[in-house]
Formats: sequence, structure tokens, C-alpha cells
Amino acid sequence: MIIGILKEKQKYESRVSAMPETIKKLIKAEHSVIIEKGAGNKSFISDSDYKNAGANIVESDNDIYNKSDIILKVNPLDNDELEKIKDGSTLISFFQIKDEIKNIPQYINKKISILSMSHVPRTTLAQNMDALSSQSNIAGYKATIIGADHISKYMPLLMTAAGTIKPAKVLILGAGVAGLAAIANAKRMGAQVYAFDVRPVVKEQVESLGAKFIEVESDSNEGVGEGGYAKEVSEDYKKKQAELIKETIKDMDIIISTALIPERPAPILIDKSMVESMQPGSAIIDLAAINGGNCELTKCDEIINHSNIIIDGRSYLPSTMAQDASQLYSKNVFNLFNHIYNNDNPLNLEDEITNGSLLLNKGQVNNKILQNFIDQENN
Amino acid sequence: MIIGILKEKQKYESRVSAMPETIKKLIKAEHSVIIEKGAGNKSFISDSDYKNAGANIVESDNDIYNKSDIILKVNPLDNDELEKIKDGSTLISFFQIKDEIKNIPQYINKKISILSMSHVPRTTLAQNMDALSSQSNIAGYKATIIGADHISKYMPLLMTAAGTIKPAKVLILGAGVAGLAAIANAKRMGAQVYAFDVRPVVKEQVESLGAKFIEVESDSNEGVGEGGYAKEVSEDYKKKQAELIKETIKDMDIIISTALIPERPAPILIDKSMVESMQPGSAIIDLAAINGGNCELTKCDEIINHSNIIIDGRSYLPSTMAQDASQLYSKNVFNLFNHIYNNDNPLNLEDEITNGSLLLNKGQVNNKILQNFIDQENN
Amino acid sequence: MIDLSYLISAICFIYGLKMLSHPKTARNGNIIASLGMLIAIIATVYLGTELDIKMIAIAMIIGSIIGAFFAIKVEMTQMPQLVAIFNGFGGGASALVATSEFLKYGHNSTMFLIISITLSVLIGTLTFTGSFIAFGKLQGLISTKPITFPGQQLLNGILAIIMLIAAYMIPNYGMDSFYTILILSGLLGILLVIPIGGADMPVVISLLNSYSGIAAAMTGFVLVNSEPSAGNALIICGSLVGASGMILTQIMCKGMNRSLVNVIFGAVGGEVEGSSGEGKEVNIKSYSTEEAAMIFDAAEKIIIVPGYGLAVAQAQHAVREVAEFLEDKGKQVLYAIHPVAGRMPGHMNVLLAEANISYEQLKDLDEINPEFEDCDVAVVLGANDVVNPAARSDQSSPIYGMPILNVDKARTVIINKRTMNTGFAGVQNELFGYDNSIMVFGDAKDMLIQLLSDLKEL
Amino acid sequence: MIDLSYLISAICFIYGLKMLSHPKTARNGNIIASLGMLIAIIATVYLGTELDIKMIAIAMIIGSIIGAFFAIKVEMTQMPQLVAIFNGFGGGASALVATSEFLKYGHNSTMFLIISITLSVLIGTLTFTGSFIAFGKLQGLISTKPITFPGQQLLNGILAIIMLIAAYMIPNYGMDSFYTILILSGLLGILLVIPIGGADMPVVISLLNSYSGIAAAMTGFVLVNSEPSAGNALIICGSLVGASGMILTQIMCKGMNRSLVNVIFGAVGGEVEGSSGEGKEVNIKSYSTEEAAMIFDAAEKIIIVPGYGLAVAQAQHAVREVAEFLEDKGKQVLYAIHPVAGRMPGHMNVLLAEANISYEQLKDLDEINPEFEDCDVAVVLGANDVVNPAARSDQSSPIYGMPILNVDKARTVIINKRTMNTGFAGVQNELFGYDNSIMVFGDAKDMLIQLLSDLKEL
Amino acid sequence: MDITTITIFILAVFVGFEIITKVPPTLHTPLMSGSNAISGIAIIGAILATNIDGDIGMWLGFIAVIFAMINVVGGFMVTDRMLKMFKRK
Amino acid sequence: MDITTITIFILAVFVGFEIITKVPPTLHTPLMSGSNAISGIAIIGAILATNIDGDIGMWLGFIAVIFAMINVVGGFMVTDRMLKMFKRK
Ligand SMILES: NC(=O)c1ccc[n+]([C@@H]2O[C@H](COP(=O)([O-])OP(=O)(O)OC[C@H]3O[C@@H](n4cnc5c(N)ncnc54)[C@H](OP(=O)(O)O)[C@@H]3O)[C@@H](O)[C@H]2O)c1
Ligand SMILES: NC(=O)c1ccc[n+]([C@@H]2O[C@H](COP(=O)([O-])OP(=O)(O)OC[C@H]3O[C@@H](n4cnc5c(N)ncnc54)[C@H](OP(=O)(O)O)[C@@H]3O)[C@@H](O)[C@H]2O)c1
Ligand SMILES: NC(=O)c1ccc[n+]([C@@H]2O[C@H](COP(=O)([O-])OP(=O)(O)OC[C@H]3O[C@@H](n4cnc5c(N)ncnc54)[C@H](O)[C@@H]3O)[C@@H](O)[C@H]2O)c1
Ligand SMILES: NC(=O)c1ccc[n+]([C@@H]2O[C@H](COP(=O)([O-])OP(=O)(O)OC[C@H]3O[C@@H](n4cnc5c(N)ncnc54)[C@H](O)[C@@H]3O)[C@@H](O)[C@H]2O)c1
Repeated sequence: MIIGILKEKQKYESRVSAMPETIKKLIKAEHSVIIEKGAGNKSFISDSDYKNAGANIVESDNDIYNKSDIILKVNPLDNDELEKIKDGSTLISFFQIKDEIKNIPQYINKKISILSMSHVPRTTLAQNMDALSSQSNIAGYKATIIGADHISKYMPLLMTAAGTIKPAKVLILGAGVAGLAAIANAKRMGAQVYAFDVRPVVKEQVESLGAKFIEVESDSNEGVGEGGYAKEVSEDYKKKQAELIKETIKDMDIIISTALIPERPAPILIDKSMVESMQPGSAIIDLAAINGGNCELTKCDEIINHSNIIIDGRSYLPSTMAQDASQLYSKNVFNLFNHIYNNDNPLNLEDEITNGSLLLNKGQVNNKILQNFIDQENN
Repeated sequence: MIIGILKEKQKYESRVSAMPETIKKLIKAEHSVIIEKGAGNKSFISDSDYKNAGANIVESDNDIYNKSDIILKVNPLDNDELEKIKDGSTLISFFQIKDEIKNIPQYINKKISILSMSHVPRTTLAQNMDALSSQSNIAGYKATIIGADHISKYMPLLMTAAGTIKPAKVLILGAGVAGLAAIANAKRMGAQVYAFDVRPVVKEQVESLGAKFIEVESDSNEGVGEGGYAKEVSEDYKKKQAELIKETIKDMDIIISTALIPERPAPILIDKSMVESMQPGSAIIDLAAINGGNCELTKCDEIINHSNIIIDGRSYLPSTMAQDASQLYSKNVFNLFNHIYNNDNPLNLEDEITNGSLLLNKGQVNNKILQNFIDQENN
Repeated sequence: MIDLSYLISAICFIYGLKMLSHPKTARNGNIIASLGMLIAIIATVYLGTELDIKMIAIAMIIGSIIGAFFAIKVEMTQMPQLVAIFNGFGGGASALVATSEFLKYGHNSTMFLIISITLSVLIGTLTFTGSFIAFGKLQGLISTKPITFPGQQLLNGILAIIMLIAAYMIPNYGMDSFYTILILSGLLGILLVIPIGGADMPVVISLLNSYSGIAAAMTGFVLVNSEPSAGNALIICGSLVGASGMILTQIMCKGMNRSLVNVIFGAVGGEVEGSSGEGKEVNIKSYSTEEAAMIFDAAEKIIIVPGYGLAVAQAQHAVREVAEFLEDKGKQVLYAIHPVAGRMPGHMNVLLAEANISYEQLKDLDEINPEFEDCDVAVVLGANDVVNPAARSDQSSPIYGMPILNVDKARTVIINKRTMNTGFAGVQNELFGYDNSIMVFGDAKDMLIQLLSDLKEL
Repeated sequence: MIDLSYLISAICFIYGLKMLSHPKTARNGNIIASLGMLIAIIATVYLGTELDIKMIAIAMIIGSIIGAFFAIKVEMTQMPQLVAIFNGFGGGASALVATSEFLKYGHNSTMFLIISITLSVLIGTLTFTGSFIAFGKLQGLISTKPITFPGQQLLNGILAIIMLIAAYMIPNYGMDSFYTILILSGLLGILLVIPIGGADMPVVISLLNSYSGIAAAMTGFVLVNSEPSAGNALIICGSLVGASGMILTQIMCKGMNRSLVNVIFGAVGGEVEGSSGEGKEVNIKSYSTEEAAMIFDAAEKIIIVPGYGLAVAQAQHAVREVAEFLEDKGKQVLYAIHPVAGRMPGHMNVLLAEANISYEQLKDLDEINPEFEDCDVAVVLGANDVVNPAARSDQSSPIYGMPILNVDKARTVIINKRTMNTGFAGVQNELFGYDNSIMVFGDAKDMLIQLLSDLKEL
Repeated sequence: MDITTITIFILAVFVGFEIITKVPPTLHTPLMSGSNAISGIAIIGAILATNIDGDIGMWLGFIAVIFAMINVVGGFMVTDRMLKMFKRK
Repeated sequence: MDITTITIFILAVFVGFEIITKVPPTLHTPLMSGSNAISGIAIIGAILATNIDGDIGMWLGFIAVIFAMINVVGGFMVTDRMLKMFKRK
């Protein structure tokens, strides 16, 4: 097969969907690879690196869209790209349905197959294809670094001749993959770390990283949805939770919020008054920004200052660590590709992973949620 | 006495020379304190905080210059301020002779006394007045944070489903106070840390923080100057050192350089070719920038990108942590003030600390190095 | 001369026993003890009063052949029952000697002699029958379940009282009393052992062993008048074995977390086999940390496999301490980090870095898997899914296809977790039942701390 | 009845000694042993053959008063010499008893008796004179320096040979031979002890103590024919003390890192007092980790003072382990962080955070200083300047005026560093010589690891 | 019957109690088996018993020798076999 | 002279060797002092010696009793004094 790799066009995107190593593996598996010129630049990979790995460098993305059977990308196609892609080809990339729903008709028209990295099931077996995890982990890690950069205090405890500096207090809202990574790194940096999540199972995980878990008393499985993800919670719970967060937040120096509910806007956990109750000089890193943010005031991809509180809504943290982010992403993509195509029966819909990640199969809808969204659109 | 506290006028300065706590102590010691409006804003201290502590808030700095016997500042006076200061008053602030030499005649003319925070002797007893240490420690700490932010890689080792991420390699050039702080924090963040210094005693200190010391073979006390500071080293040593750094640098992801020699330009340890030999995506944090930098390419207070290597020459890192920096600095200042004025014989020139920090005594030169500089200027 | 020989043989026994209780000297200890025995026999036969050497030789040869035959033939797994039966013969011998002494003196003996003979017969016979029951239980000839019936203890008490009376009556009734004692002792031996469960058998055997020593000592008291030096020898060696056996029994009880009283009267020793909860039954071996420590002690290359449970237990420091101790002993210790161990990417890295375990010791899946084959012990600490062999072999398993750490290739796998519960993926792990697997249950931190102190005590 | 009493008293001694060797039971052990002695004496006096009770009572009262007087009056620091002298009397008593037995039997005794008497007199007298020399050395009456002269060992050898010959001649020359032995033994005792240095005295006393036990045992052999039960009692108790004393001597030698041979023949035991290098001489007490462990064991509140040395030794994990062990024993452990400890601001924080010591346990100067007063042990680990009392009191000191951690206010201060070298500021630290200060020399990490294992063995 | 006999008995009991201190669990069985073999010291009595007058006594002695010998020989051998397993490579 | 005496001696030596195992250094002196007091068991011999005919023997016995008594009483008392120091608060 001919596999095409494109340069990402989004403003803040620095990642690339395949590393030279991955390309070597693809070529070993007797595929041929074409790659757009400069695709790796922002991840500090030169075209010659790609060439050495065996890829063909092409000047224009048109060539790639025309020739490739399968296209590897980080982000889904924009309008322009969607125009260019050849009918019947397969796209492997992140794909949040709620954000892309407007383009779905065109994908269907062009009989595109979409293998969504966002929909790889979160099973033990699929973990090496789980790009959500690998990128969330980066985001969580990086959030603590920029948090430490934003505040005008030390993270660790320090007893010096000029007095004792108290350790910074960090609160993590939502202890999924990103949240756990943030906890781990904030602990490492010496801060006092607190965490909160709706799913009670997370308590043990938080404590396994040495942080304190803040609990809302409630029916124990309130926030547990399908497949280990969170679901929306009751009003009563929301009130208790708001109360708890409100109390806790006052003392915090950094808040890293990662609370997400799949295919839904992010829950608002921090409102304006709560922000204003924080100590001047504190920072909020809102990793849920792209889904609306966990903080009312968050502006996606902007760093704002509200009454001396910094609210960082950058959604592209993985891109700021493009070298590692690209490496992990490209391995995830390759593993998925390999899982699906490296057997006698490619696109075996019996297979949980293949079936789960396949949103469109040559233009045919292969996903319940997607179908729901389409039905909703049509009404 | 009337003690005046000013708002710092320098572009990147966010610190303030006295915290409300310090002011309380001064007032308890029966001094009165006047402070310029908004002096603490950038350190997130409001005027009302100062008021509550007992200070008088004044609108214009003129009032302060006119009324104060002693002026507490972070940075020395600029031309404008020097105009305004009342004759015969005392200034306590940082004071690097080589940078301020042009203003010295005017200080002398106005019979100003200068107590330089930069010249407090580095003795055990004086440690709580040692603002160089407290601020260098911040700079070293912060350098690792911004280093981790600059590079597009993780700091720690990570073994994940999508492959193993190697830990970042960090090289610290110059293991004084700032260097040691950088080592400690980089280790904490999980990086592999190497350090280099001309003073061999530092080896034990570096190792006491768990980092590796890189050694140049040589006469063992080559780089040891007066008072525990470094001195300039021989040509032969410089060559060996350059060789060693050149070899080491190639593998490094972050370089934090802190090498300084008092009252002299910083030694150049990294030249252009060495920068270019580094891996793309790496970063250099040059804490010696204000003294010319340890890297040939460093531009003071700028972050530049040279062939995909970021060179961060910001000299105001302590200001980015203004809350803690101001707190520590104000304690240092208070301790020095207290040491000098809180006894029967103020400005006791027998006292090592007083004598060491007193550069000008009512316009009279009280410091050998300063005298040397003046003599040089006059020739 | 004969006295001196006995003294020397006694010293041999003392030293032998002492050495037997240390792993490194144990084998030599056994040899020294057997040497002591040889000296004692030779002294008795050649230096003693005139004996019918031919007859003795025949008896000795018969006995030796039988003993040697079983000692060589029997399978390793049947050792305990063999010890039980040998022990029974020892007790029997004492009882027989006492009997023949009784026949010699009749009922006209001194008080002291009567007491000695009674005790010797009582304990010897009890040991004899009791050992056979123990043998039967271990061999599976008799149900290993505790066999109990109401009034059991009462019956034992009555038997004891009857024997007491019979002994008191010896001067009057002579042989009749004696036979009563003989028969009832045999019965008592059976009754005492039958209610004890299979799992407690080792303790019982040890106790019977101690009894047979005491029986020998009692026989010594019987003999001491007619044959003072032989009598003394029997007393010394018998009481030595009796006392040390008692201590050993107690140590064993403590090791099994049972009190001696509990074992003898409790009759509660059920099975301690673990069951795998749901699904397939796996047959697991549960070891104490002390036993695990012995295994570590003998190992040279050790691979530690941390999992989520290690993080839950916050045992990162404990594991480093154990590893450092083992390294100080010259062993090689590596950590095998599975890419998905824990609950977040790099979870194990964070954990182990916190304990300051150097990066060089951490090996990822590809590096470490070839190493398991020549590794003596793989220690799985709170990991489960990442070492589940089903991922390699069981196509129906939800984790089939995931690369795992091949811990099962190690000579011995020691697995620590709290229960037989499943891990994150919710699938059974047949590794736990493998022949080379050993489970050590408990919280990882507690277990490691215990292990360390046991290692230090070796 | 008398036999039984002796047996019981022997059992008391055995138990008493056993208990004496464990800190918690030691005192009761001593009481049990003295009870055993009481039983033995009563049995001898009241149950034995007819004796001149009045005379015995007088002698016993005299002896008791002398013994009690010294036991109560003497200062704590003089205990060792007291033990030495008591021991000498014990040996003397054995020699006297043997002498009087010799007078009784004359030279017409059996071979066995002659050997027994000779050994008893030899060892008893040697213990007597040797103990007095040891006493003299410890009390400062005789130079504590090893007193040596050429041919010393040769002389000892000749004396021994002469005695051997004299003993052999007893059947011929009777009393003359005997007196020769008596006198030469006394001389030998002096000669054996005089070349041994003051520092090795404790070992010598222990050895002499063992000898006095052996002397008693030998006396037992002398008596066993005429008074079998008393003889046996002496043999049992004497050999018990002889053997246990020998073991104790060996343990002590090991503790002092000397071999027994070395002590007896080496004559090299010099002074082990530490000197402070330059400047003022401070008189320090250097303890082993074992002794330090005993102090920790008795403490309830412990404050750890880390310094630069702890970082150099990278002993952060070791200190946490020790602290956790102590906490598990129910003790309170705090860390006192001096603001300038180490070589960079916050050095100790970085260090202790790496070992995951919780922030709550770290106390800064102002918080911790009031705590030292009711703290049992302050442990200074590789810190020096930050605990130098000169900063408080010595106006001439370059660090005068710096606030320090007031460790000297603690009941006991244990200071660990490698040498008597100064710290960063280059000033002497008189804390090391304070009465409540104890030095434990060595690298902080090694020392802490050793300490932990010693703590576990208590 | 003599007090010395009792003394010896008691001392031997003491020695027995004291020499077994900490035994690692893996040595429990061998140690048990080894001390079991030692309790075959009854062989001495058995041998002497063969000398007793009267058929019954003698035959009892004969059987006792066989029994004791089984205990002794079997016991030591099986102990050795067990201990061989622990030998390090 | 009897082999049993030797047997008793040897067994007692064994017991003596075995009961002292690990002694913490602070207990060295008290233990030494305590066992020293026990070695005053020579008192038994001394008491019996007072019974010996002839003046010299008797007086030797008298002195021996004094000596032994010093050892016993002084020894136990001083040991107790030392051990009191170790008592916890
Ligand atoms: N790494 C990631 O990014 C990530 C993220 C999400 C999920 N996962 C999944 O998590 C699993 C990780 O595998 P794993 O082997 O590390 O863990 P695991 O399969 O979940 O097994 C952990 C085991 O530890 C035991 N345990 C729990 N607490 C313990 C304690 N205090 N002391 C001793 N043992 C304890 C538990 O058994 P007992 O209850 O019997 O003690 C459990 O069986 C994989 O299935 C992986 O797919 C990984
Ligand atoms: N905190 C800061 O910012 C800073 C910066 C620069 C200077 N200082 C100065 O450094 C000093 C700090 O005081 P401090 O008490 O922490 O340290 P210190 O006074 O320098 O004493 C450290 C002691 O540790 C011992 N030591 C070294 N290595 C050891 C090892 N491996 N094991 C055990 N002991 C070891 C040394 O004695 P041996 O050689 O005998 O073992 C030494 O006396 C102050 O004078 C302070 O002014 C502090
Ligand atoms: N099988 C695997 O191996 C594997 C791999 C990766 C992740 N997972 C699992 O997938 C699940 C989802 O992980 P994710 O990081 O992608 O989650 P996510 O990004 O969807 O959500 C982040 C976290 O926010 C929490 N959250 C949602 N609403 C909240 C609210 N109102 N208040 C507070 N917290 C709220 C969620 O519970 C979740 O923990 C987790 O259970 C994770 O362990 C499994
Ligand atoms: N007495 C005290 O308590 C106290 C307090 C603080 C600092 N100090 C001491 O003061 C001294 C100076 O500390 P500082 O941080 O202010 O130093 P600095 O900022 O002047 O210099 C930083 C480091 O750069 C090094 N350096 C100079 N030239 C170099 C070259 N060519 N290559 C490599 N490295 C080079 C120096 O050796 C020094 O370690 C140190 O010895 C420090 O320990 C003492």
C-alpha cells in the first residue's frame, strides 16, 4: 500500500504522524511511504532523516492526497484537505466526533474510511495504540511545568537562611491519564498535591502516587460511565462538589483541571467567583480548554490574567513537546495500523479494536455515537 | 529613622525590597516607613497590605527621596533616581561595581552611603543577609523549570506502552549557589544531571546532590580565588575545559550555565560551533547573561533560537518568582539593616559584615575593588 | 572406655543438632550425629558385657536394610510420612526395651523403676501408634480431615486416668496392669492424632519425634541401675532430642501461626489450599516470607517485576531496601518495567524514581525478556495482568496478544499480592498455579519489610 | 533434699545468666541468680553435715559487710575495678578451699585429686593476684600503660613448667611442691596481667572472671569424692560461669575489635581516647553503633539533625529507614533543619524530600529549638557548624551570633561524623566534648545501616 | 536412682532447649528427621535387652534392635537426602 | 572419680556456652559482674572446709568463707546497682 504522511496545517500543531523509525518499519512491511516536505520540521526531524528512512519526499500535499491509500495524520482534515483527498482512501488520525460532525457528510460522500485514534478502545491490549493516553500524559506532565513557571513561588519546601518557603499547593481536578501524570510530576517537583475526581476508583490510584484525594460524599459509583470513562453526575452531587472545590481552591497555588466527559462539553468546575477567591499570583492550567474548559473563564489557546490569576487555556501542550509527542503518537499509529493490516483479514470488524476505532468504513457509518450525532444533525 | 521603600523602575523587575512583615519589624524597632504607591503590585502585595503593616503610602517617589534617611531598593539607582535622592542618605540595594562605575562620582558628590547587598561577605554568619545566595537559588531553580518548558522532550525516564522515553540530560556549568539549585531541581524532575566547575571542592557538593561531576584534569586548585569565589584560569586549563565541554555538550538536552567571576565579565564556555553541535530542540539557559553570558550567542534578556537551539538569556528570573524572591530579599535586607543599626555603634567599621558591604561611607570610598575601578577610570 | 565413648557420642549429638539448625552446616551436622550413633553402637556391642553378637548383627542388618531401602526409594514428596514412620519405630523400640526390662524385674521393682518403665512404655507405644496414624494421614490412607466425635477429649482423659491407676496397681497386679497400660497407650496414640488435620501433621510429627526422645530418656532411667553408663547415654540423648524437638515443634507452630495447644486439642487444622475465587481452580503454593527468604538467599540473579499493587502499597522504598540488601550479598538485581504496569504511562518509573532506584537498573520489556531464562528468581510485586501467560497462549483471553513479561521462564517465580483477586483486566492468571510459582500473600510493603528482616536473620 | 537444693540453685544460675544477657530481663536475672546462691548456702549450712555454725556465721557476716559496703559506697565510674577485686576474692576462696583439702588429704591422694587440687590452686591464686593487678591498674595505682620487659613470655613459660614439675613431684615432696605451686601461681597472675594496657582491662577482668569459675569447678572436682552433691554443685556452677565467661570475653574482644590472643599476648592495648586534632583538646567519648542503639532504644523523643555530611554520604534513605524503625517502636522522631545546613539554600530539604520524608516532620530552627529540652536524644548526622555552641557563647568565634540548633539541651547528643575535622567555617566544636555528647565515628550511611541492624537485634 | 542422674537429665534438657534457636522453615523437616534419627539411641537399650534371660525378653530385644535400627539408618539417610537438595549450585 | 562427674561438667560447659548469645555491649559489665557473683559458689566449698580437722584447715576455711562472701554479696549488689541504671523511666 502507499502510505502518505502530511505536514500538519493547524496553527499550534508541531507534531508529525510518523517518525523515521516508523517509516522504516512500514517499508520493511513492504509498503511505500510518501511524505510532504518539511513535515517533521517542527518536531526537529529533517527531510533528510526521512529520506534516509526510505520515504519519498514530495513537494506538495496534492501528490500525497492523490497517491496515498492510507493517510496518517495527527489532526483530522480541514476543509481544504478534505477537498484534496482522494475518494475511497483511509485516514488515520485523532477524530473527535462532536468537533468534526459538520464535515462528516463530505467524508461519507468521498467514501473515506476513518480510523479514529480517539476511539481506540481503552483496553489493556490496545494500550500501545492508545494515543489519547500518550498525549494526555504529555499534557499532564507539561501542565505542571508551565504551572510552576506561571506562579511566582517555589514548588518545594525550602528552609533557608532567609526564612522558610512553604511548598506550593497543587490541585488536580480530574485524575484520568493527564491528571495522574500531573499528580506524579507535581509530587516530583516537591509540591503538596491534592486531587479530585468523580470516579471513586481513582482514589486508590491517586494515593498510589502519594497525593491526597479529596472526596465528595455520595453514592459511590455516581460518576462512573461506560468503558471506565466518566459520565455526567446528579445536581445534588454537583452542588456538593462545587462546595468542596470552592473551599479547597482558596489555598491552592496551581490548579490543573483535566475533567472531561467523552463527546460532551467539559464540566464547569470553577466559576468566576471561585477564581476570584484564589490568592493573587496563582495559576489555573485548564487542560479541558478545547472542550470548553473546566473553568468558566478559560479561553481556548490563550493565557489570560483575571484579577492576578493566570488562566492558561492552551490546548496544544503536546505540541510543545513535539519530539516526544510525535514519537509516541507515531508508535501508536503504527501499532494500530499494524494490528489492523498485518493479518490475513484486514479490517476485521469482529475485532474489538478495529471495530471500535473504525468510524467510517468506505463512507459507511460504523459507530453508534457517530450515528446518533448524524441523526441529531438531521433533525 | 525614616526608611523609604521605592517601586522598582527597571523594565523586568517585579520584586520589591520590603514585605509587609519586614515593615512591621522596622516599625517595632521604632523606625518609620514610607513606601511608594504600588511598590508591591508586581509581587502581588497591595498597598492596603502595606498600610496595615504600618507604612505610609506616598503617591510620588520624590517624597520618599526627600524624606528618607535610608532607602531600601532591589536595584541601584538610575540616573533619574540619582538626581532625586537627598544628600547624605543611605542606600541599601544590589550594587555591581563594574556596572555602576559611571554613576559613582555622583554618589560621592551627594555624600551617599552605599550598603551593597552584592558585597555582603559570604561567611557563615552573614548567610541570612546573603541576597546573592537567595536570589541565585531562585534563578537556578527557575532555570530548570524554563529549561523543561523549552525543550520538546520529557525530563524523566518513562517506559510506556508506546515505547521508552529516555531521560533528558542536563548539564550545569558552574556549580555555585545557582548551579547547585539547578542541579537539585533537575535531579528532582528526573533528568540525568551532569555538572562542571573550575573549583574542585565543588565536586563533593555536586555529588552530595546525586549528580555526576565532570572533571578537567589539572592542578587541583586552579580556579579557586579569594573568599571561595572563582578566579580566572590558565590558558591550558581553558583549552582542556573547552574540549571537555565540547564533547559533553553534544548529548545534552538542557544546559544551564551559571559561571561567574566577581566583577569580571563571565567566562565564555560555549562558542557558536558548540551550540551548533547540539541536538536540535535543545536549550541553553544562560544565567550569566547579565555579565555577558557563558555562551557566545547569548543576548541578555532575550530568548533566541539559533539553528533550532533555544538560548535563553533572561537575567530577571528571580523577578518571575517575585512573591518568594521579594520575601527572601526583604528578609536579607532587614537582617543586614538590623545587623548594622541594631547596636550601640551603628556603622561599626570593625565589623566584617558592615565593612564588607559598605562601599561608600557618606561619599567616602570604603572598598578596595571600588577604589581600583575608580583609579582605572581616572587613568 | 565405654563411658567415654558414650560421652563422645553425646557430644556428637549435641554438635550435630546444633549444626543441623543452620543451613550451611546442616549436612555435616547430620553426618556428625550419625557418627555419634556409630560410636555408641560399637561401644555397646564390643565393649559391653557379653552379648549374642550374631543375633544382634542379624537384627541390625534387617533393620538397616529396611531403613535404607525406604530412605532411598521413597519420593521426595513422601519424606514427611517416612520420617513419621521411622519415628514410630524409634518409639516402639523404647517401649519394647522397657517391656523386656519389666519382664526382667517383674513387679518387684522400686517405685522409681516402675514409674520409669510405665512412662517409657506409655510414651513409646503412644509414639508408635500415633506415628502410624500420622503416616496414614499423610499417605492418604486415612482421611486427612480432622476426625472428631463428641466426648473425644473426655475419652482421652478417662484413658489417662485408667493408665494411672493401672500403673499404681502394678505392684499388685503385675503383668495385667502392664498390658493394660500397653494397650491403652497404643489406643491413646491413635486417639490423639486422629482428630488433627492434614495441614497440622508436620507439627504432630515433630511433637511425636520429641516424644520418642523422651521415651528414650525414660528407658535410660530404666536402664541406669543395671547399666549406668548406657542408661546415662540414653538419658542425655533422649532428653536432648526431647527438649530440642519440643522447641522445634514450637518454632514450627509459630511459623504456621498456630499455638501448640491449638494443634493438639483444637482439631481444627483444615486445608490451607488457596482457591482462585472464580473460574478455573488453580492449585497454589502459599509460602511464608521466611521461606521466600531462603529462596532469595540461594539465588544469584533476581528480577523484580513491579506492578500497580506496589504503588498501592507505596512499597517503593521497601523494595529498594530489599534489593540493596540482596545486591550487597553479591546478587544481581534488575527491575523489569512493563510498559503498561500501573495505571498511567510511566507509573512504575515515577514510583521507582521516588525511591531513588537508578535508571540503569530499570529494563524495559524487550531488554528484560531474554533475561528471565537464566534468572533464578523473578519476584512479582503487585503485578498481575502484565505477567499473565494467557496473553501469549490463550486466544480467547481479552489480553491475548499483549506482550508480557515472561516471568514464568525464571527458575522460580515468587508472586506477592494480597488475595487471589484479578487485576485491572479482570482475568484469571494461571501463572499463580504454575509449578515454579510460589505465592506470598500480603500487602506488598508489609511483606517486603518482613522479608528483609527474615533475610537478615538467615 | 540437699541434692535437690543444689540442683535448684544450679537451675537458678542458668536462668539468671540467660536473663542477664537481655536488657529487659537483666535485673530479674540477677535477682534469680542471687536467690540460687541463697538456696545453695542455706542447703549447705543447715542441711549439711554438722558444722560450726557460729564460726561460719561470723565469717559470712564479715564478708557480707565488706562486700556490701564497697558495693554501695563505690562510685559508678569505679565499678569495673570493684568487679575485678570481688572476682579476685572468689578465686582466692577457691584456692583456699583447695589448700585446706590438700592439707586434709596430704600427698597421699589419688592422681585425679592431685590434678584437681593443683588446677584449683593454680587458677584460684592466679585469679586472685591477677585481679588485684587489674584493680590497681584501673584504680590508677599501677601504670595503665602496658608494662613489658624482654623475655616476659619466656619467663611465664618457665614458671608454668616449674609448676608442672612441682605438681608431678607432689607425691614425693608434698607440702614443698604445693607451696611452690601456690607462690608461682600468684606470681604468674601478676605477670600475666601487668603487660596488658588499661584499655584492654575489661577483657582481662572478664577472662579472670571466667577463670574464677573454672577454679570453682576444679574445687568441685576436689570435693566431689568427700561431698558428692556439693562437689557436683560446684562443678556445674563453676563450669557454667567458666564457659559463659569465656564466651563473654570473646564477645567483648570482638566488640573492641581485638582478638583474645592479641589481648593476652599482644600487650598492645594503648589508650583509645580521641584527640580533637588541633587547638583545644576536647575529651570525647567514642561509642559503637551497638551502644548508640541501646541509647535509642531507651529514648522516647528523638530529634535528627542532618548536615552537609549526610548529603555527602548520600545517607538520606538510610536515615529514613532508621527513623521509620524508631517510629514503629512508638517513638517520636523529628527532623531539625537548620537554615544553612548543607551547601546551598534548602540543601537538606532536597535531600530529605528525595528520601520521601514527609514535610510535616521537618521543623525549622524556631520551631524545633524549644523542643530539644524535653528530647531524649538529638542525633547530629554530619552537621557541625550549625550545632556549634560557640555561636551562642564565644564572642571571638567567627560564627558568634549565628542562631544554632540547641542540640546540647537534649538529654543525650549523639554525633556522627567521620573524623574530628572541622566543618565549613573551620572552627572547633566544643559540643563534641560535652558531658552529654557521644561521638559515633564513621561515614553517615555506613553508620546508619549498622545502627539499624543493631537496633533490630536488641 | 541417683540425683546425679536427674542432674544429667536436666542439664541435657537445658542443652536441648538452647541449641535449637532460629531455624529457617526449610530446615524444619530435616532437623526433625535428624533428631528423630538420634532418638534411635534406644538402640543401646535394645542391644542390651537382647541379653535378658528368657526367650520373650530376648526376642523383644531382637525386635527392638530391628525397630531402632530402622529408625537410625533410615533417619540419617533420609535426612541426608533432604539436605542434599539444599546444596547450592 | 566418676565419668558422670565429667559428664556433668561437660554438659554444664555446653549450657554455659549456649546461654550467652548476643549481649549488647552495655550489658557486658553487669553480665560479667553477675556471673562473677555466681562464681562465688565456692562458698559451698568454703563452708564445708571449715569442718576440716586441724587449725590451719579450719582457719583457711574461715578466710575462704569471708572471701567468697565478699564475692557473692558484693557481686550481686553491685550488679543490681549497675542494672538499675538501665531501667527505663
Ligand atoms: N499503565 C497504564 O497506563 C495503564 C492505565 C490504565 C490501566 N492499565 C492497566 O492496568 C494493568 C496493569 O497491570 P499490573 O500488573 O501493573 O496491575 P494489575 O494487573 O491491576 O494487578 C495489580 C495487582 O496488585 C495487587 N495489589 C493491589 N494492592 C496491593 C498491595 N497493597 N500489596 C500487594 N499487592 C497488591 C492486586 O491483587 P490483590 O488485590 O490480590 O492484592 C492486583 O492483582 C494492565 O491491565 C493495564 O492495561 C494500565
Ligand atoms: N546552606 C547554605 O546555603 C550554605 C552555603 C555555603 C556554605 N554553607 C555553610 O556550610 C555549613 C553548613 O553546616 P553543616 O553543619 O551542615 O556542615 P559542616 O559544618 O560543613 O559540617 C559537616 C560535617 O559533616 C561531616 N561529614 C562529611 N562527610 C561525611 C560523611 N560521609 N559521613 C559523616 N559525616 C560527614 C564532616 O566531618 P568529618 O569530615 O569529620 O566527617 C563535617 O564536619 C555552615 O557553616 C554554612 O554556613 C552553607
Ligand atoms: N485500559 C487501559 O489500559 C487504559 C488506558 C488509558 C486509560 N484508561 C482508562 O480510561 C479512563 C479514562 O481516562 P482519560 O484520562 O482518557 O479520561 P478523560 O480524559 O475522559 O477524563 C479525565 C478525568 O476527568 C474526570 N471527570 C469527569 N467529570 C468530572 C467532574 N465533574 N469532576 C471531576 N472529575 C471529572 C474523569 O473521571 C476522568 O478521570 C480511565 O479510567 C483510565 O484509567 C485505561
Ligand atoms: N558562607 C556561606 O555560607 C556561603 C553562602 C553562599 C555562597 N557561598 C560560597 O560562595 C562561593 C560563590 O558562590 P556563587 O554562587 O555566588 O558563585 P558565582 O555566582 O560567583 O559563580 C558561580 C560558579 O561558577 C563557577 N565558575 C567560574 N568560572 C568558571 C569557569 N570558567 N568554568 C566553570 N565554572 C566556573 C564558580 O566556581 C562558581 O561555582 C561558593 O563557594 C559558595 O559556596 C558561601
